[in-house]
Amino acid sequence: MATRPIHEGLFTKPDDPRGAALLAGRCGACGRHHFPAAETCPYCSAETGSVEAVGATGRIFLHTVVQTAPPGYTGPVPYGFGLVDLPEGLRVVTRLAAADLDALESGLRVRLEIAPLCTDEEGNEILSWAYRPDDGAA
Amino acid sequence: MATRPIHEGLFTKPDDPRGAALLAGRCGACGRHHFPAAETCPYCSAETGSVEAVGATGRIFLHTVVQTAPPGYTGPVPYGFGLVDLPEGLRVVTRLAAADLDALESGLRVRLEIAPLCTDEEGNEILSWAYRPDDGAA
Amino acid sequence: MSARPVYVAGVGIHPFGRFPDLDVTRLGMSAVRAALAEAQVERGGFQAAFCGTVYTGVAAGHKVLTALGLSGVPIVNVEAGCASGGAALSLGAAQVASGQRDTVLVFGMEKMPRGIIRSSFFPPWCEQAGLSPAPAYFALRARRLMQESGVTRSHLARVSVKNHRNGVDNPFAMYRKPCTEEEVLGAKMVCDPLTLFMLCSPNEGAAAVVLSAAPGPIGPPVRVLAATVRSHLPGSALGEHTPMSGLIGEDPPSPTELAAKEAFETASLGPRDLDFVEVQDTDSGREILSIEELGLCARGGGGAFVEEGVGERGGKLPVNPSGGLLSKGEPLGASALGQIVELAWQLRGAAEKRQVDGARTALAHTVGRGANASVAILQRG
Amino acid sequence: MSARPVYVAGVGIHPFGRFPDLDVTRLGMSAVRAALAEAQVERGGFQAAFCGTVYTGVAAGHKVLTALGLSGVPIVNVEAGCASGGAALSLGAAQVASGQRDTVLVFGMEKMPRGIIRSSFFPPWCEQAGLSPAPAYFALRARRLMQESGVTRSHLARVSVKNHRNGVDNPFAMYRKPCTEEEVLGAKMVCDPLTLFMLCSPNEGAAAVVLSAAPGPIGPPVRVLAATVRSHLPGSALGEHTPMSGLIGEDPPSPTELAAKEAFETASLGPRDLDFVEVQDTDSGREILSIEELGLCARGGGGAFVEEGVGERGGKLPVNPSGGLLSKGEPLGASALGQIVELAWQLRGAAEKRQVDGARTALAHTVGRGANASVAILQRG
Ligand SMILES: [Zn+2]
Ligand SMILES: [Zn+2]
Repeated sequence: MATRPIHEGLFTKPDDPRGAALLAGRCGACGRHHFPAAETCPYCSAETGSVEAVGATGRIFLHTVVQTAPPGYTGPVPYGFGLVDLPEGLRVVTRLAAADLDALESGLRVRLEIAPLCTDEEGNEILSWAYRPDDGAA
Repeated sequence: MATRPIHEGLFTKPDDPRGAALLAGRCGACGRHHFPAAETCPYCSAETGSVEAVGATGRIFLHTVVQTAPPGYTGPVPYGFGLVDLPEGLRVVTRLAAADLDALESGLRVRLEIAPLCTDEEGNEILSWAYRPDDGAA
Repeated sequence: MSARPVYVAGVGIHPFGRFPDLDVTRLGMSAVRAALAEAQVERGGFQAAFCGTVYTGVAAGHKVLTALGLSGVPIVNVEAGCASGGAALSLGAAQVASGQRDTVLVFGMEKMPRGIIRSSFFPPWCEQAGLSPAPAYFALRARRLMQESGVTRSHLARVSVKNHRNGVDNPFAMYRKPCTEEEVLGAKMVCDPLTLFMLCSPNEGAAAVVLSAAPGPIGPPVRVLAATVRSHLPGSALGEHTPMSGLIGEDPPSPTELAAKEAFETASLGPRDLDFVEVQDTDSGREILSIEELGLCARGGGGAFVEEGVGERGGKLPVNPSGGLLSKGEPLGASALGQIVELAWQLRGAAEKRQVDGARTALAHTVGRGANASVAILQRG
Repeated sequence: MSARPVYVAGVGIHPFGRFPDLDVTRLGMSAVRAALAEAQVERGGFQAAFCGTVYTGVAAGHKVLTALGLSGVPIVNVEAGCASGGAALSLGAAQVASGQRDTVLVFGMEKMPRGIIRSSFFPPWCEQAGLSPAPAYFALRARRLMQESGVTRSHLARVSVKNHRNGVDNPFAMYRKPCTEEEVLGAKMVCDPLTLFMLCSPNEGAAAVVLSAAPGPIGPPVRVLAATVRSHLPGSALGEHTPMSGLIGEDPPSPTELAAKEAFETASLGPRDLDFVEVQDTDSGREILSIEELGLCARGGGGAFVEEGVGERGGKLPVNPSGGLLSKGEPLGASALGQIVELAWQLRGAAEKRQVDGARTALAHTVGRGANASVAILQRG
């Protein structure tokens, strides 16, 4: 029983000194961020980019609640879903975790959480990310 | 364990007084045959057709031998495959059955055979058709 | 380019719904046969065919024309998500306008499984991470309208009530029962604020259009003034193409805005010249967003548009008098051409109980994966 | 129609082969990037894009241009079986010729699983009945050539030997090892008379072409004189569309004959004006049949054509100097455009070891499910 990320290169590993963060691409030409990181900048087509750790915290821009598991998803339902604005100038599509999904609202401060979402056929724990209302502790 | 045809409307049933035959469409406008029978004539687009029993016998136009089962096919391999010219003026794509597949040749007289090809998940026998070298008996 | 006029010489439709006994080829055959009959066109009477479809598989359009004995011409299958039919129309219309062909057959069809569309769009990890459900993206857009356009839950429900009421009179629609605002709001919540009655069903159906440089035999003549398709620009995380990120505060023009601008310019018309519209209403919020993006009201004016009943049958600018996708359901490759069929009948004055009085100019609009949007403007005369 | 000239302003290719670490979007990106670089075209420099693909799924071309930051223009995915790339080329070329667009990006890509292609073409009962294997249909056509065109097993083998030898010099081909006639004849029999070495492998790859009303920056200029696509006529049980029946003695013109006739007429050229050709060689027999159907020799003259070595490199009319599909493999949506890339390089004199001396005019040809055939004629100058 191992633990593995849902996909390589999306977020920092548990022992990363930068802490929990998303791994965004940053274009060497236009300076804009994109997520997930890609070799080619989706804004200006430049291929000189770097990867930066972003989004330890953010604020909810828009949210909803998914009531039924979509095809391929085996995590818990219902679950929160939305767009979170990151301080680095980036807006990301993300799952939203909360003890009370009804408490989600636009503008709410949230914190990145990297945690097991489900298990695969071999019983491995699959790590994914979500944003959760920030209780102020850090 | 029942017996069922591989598809409806392709060939006569075992108790059909017309004997073993393919069920071809015949156009009411241009008079041409097509197989399998369809509501619309593929030659002239007319929709006034009838179904006729054809091809109790025929002659091989072209043939080959399939060595490996293609996807979806669970009958015996190798098996003969080819085009048979029917006396009604029609040429059909068909499986060719023979004790000796090497004996197949163009011009050879063949006879229609409707026989079990495989079984489905529930164990039902699936009837399909083939042409087999005609030994002269009838 | 001095373009020739492009006429809709004939249209045909297979009802949208569920037809377990008919394969997708049969659906397509039915619509094509009807359109060719209206246009009085047979084999030899059209020089190219375009077939819009998403999930039908290889040689989809070829199978239809083969079965009808109508093959031989160039046949091309066209895919642009839910705008596939619109893309096919734009290609066909351009070939007639440029003089490359005199008559072109454009058709579309689809046979979707029940439930949430399992799109081949997302990589498996996105599905596993819970980031793929289309209704969730629709819900975010609806919520944004609630924040920025004065749209209320009641408005969202009223769009659904309107379209279902319109669909009652459409014999080609899947749902033909009226519903009340209370029923819409009380239906199962799919993704807040969208309830089950605010979302369209992917289903089955086909539609076909014969385009020609000359008017068809059934009058009055109807012309295609413009047929455009455009894809998204980078920058927004809330476009139909659902990238995983975008930039805060940067909202580039959407595919719909790009396609509409090009269509209005080509047609030398503006939103005020329209007598009615058929727009993408995959969900109630999408209809309101479509209205804003097409310039049928001011940005941010979506709530007021619904409140004032502008889009009601008998309103100043009827929206989806056919019942829209909410009552017809959405057979992806066919839906855009189903709109064109409706436009042609309305502009001929032949839409029976659905008729928009005196309709002379109308617009059709779809949005789909890619992201794509298609816009067509048709006019009588 | 007074058509404008259509230039190949730039071409690019991703090698054909097996690339387990690259998804199909990456393959497409690589080819598109290369073609745009050759043409020195960036975002804003092309007004439409066509993407040929068969099995990639929804919004295939959109994903490529989205990832490259190049979306915004109309993007349409085009499917016509193995002629998909040819169909995309014909649509793009027509838009440039008619003046609708100045510059159009045309690309194609595919990522096929190993082994026999499980086509979505056949209904399940046909597969269950054993009537679906493509190599069996190919074998029947090869056998017909043996009966009617003086083609021998040795001729079939020699086509394979020639193409594999040509492929040795093609860095974009999958198989780059020469083989002998004995090896080809002694390879595993797939469907008599076709052995494993006489059949091409479906594989992975991408190719891209920038079409423009003006010559590209890399000279000498190369023009598309014609790019046609046609579907089959009813009547033959041995066409690529594999209907289950046909009429004895009625052999209507094949899609290839229809597409070639139209292309030669459009280009005001004939077979004698060609310096080399790239033709569909899904199997060795198909290459010989293509030669006959394209009018490169008399009907029934296929055996003599091979016997006399006409199609050898250095022969009177080199056939598949790239190595053809037999050495390149066949990524369905990309294969026709891979031919165009080869033609462009050859006509510029930039084909390195594969160069056909002094090549000025060439033809490319594909055949695919539907049935479809595409023919393109390109010329330097
Ligand atoms: Zn950039
Ligand atoms: Zn007929």
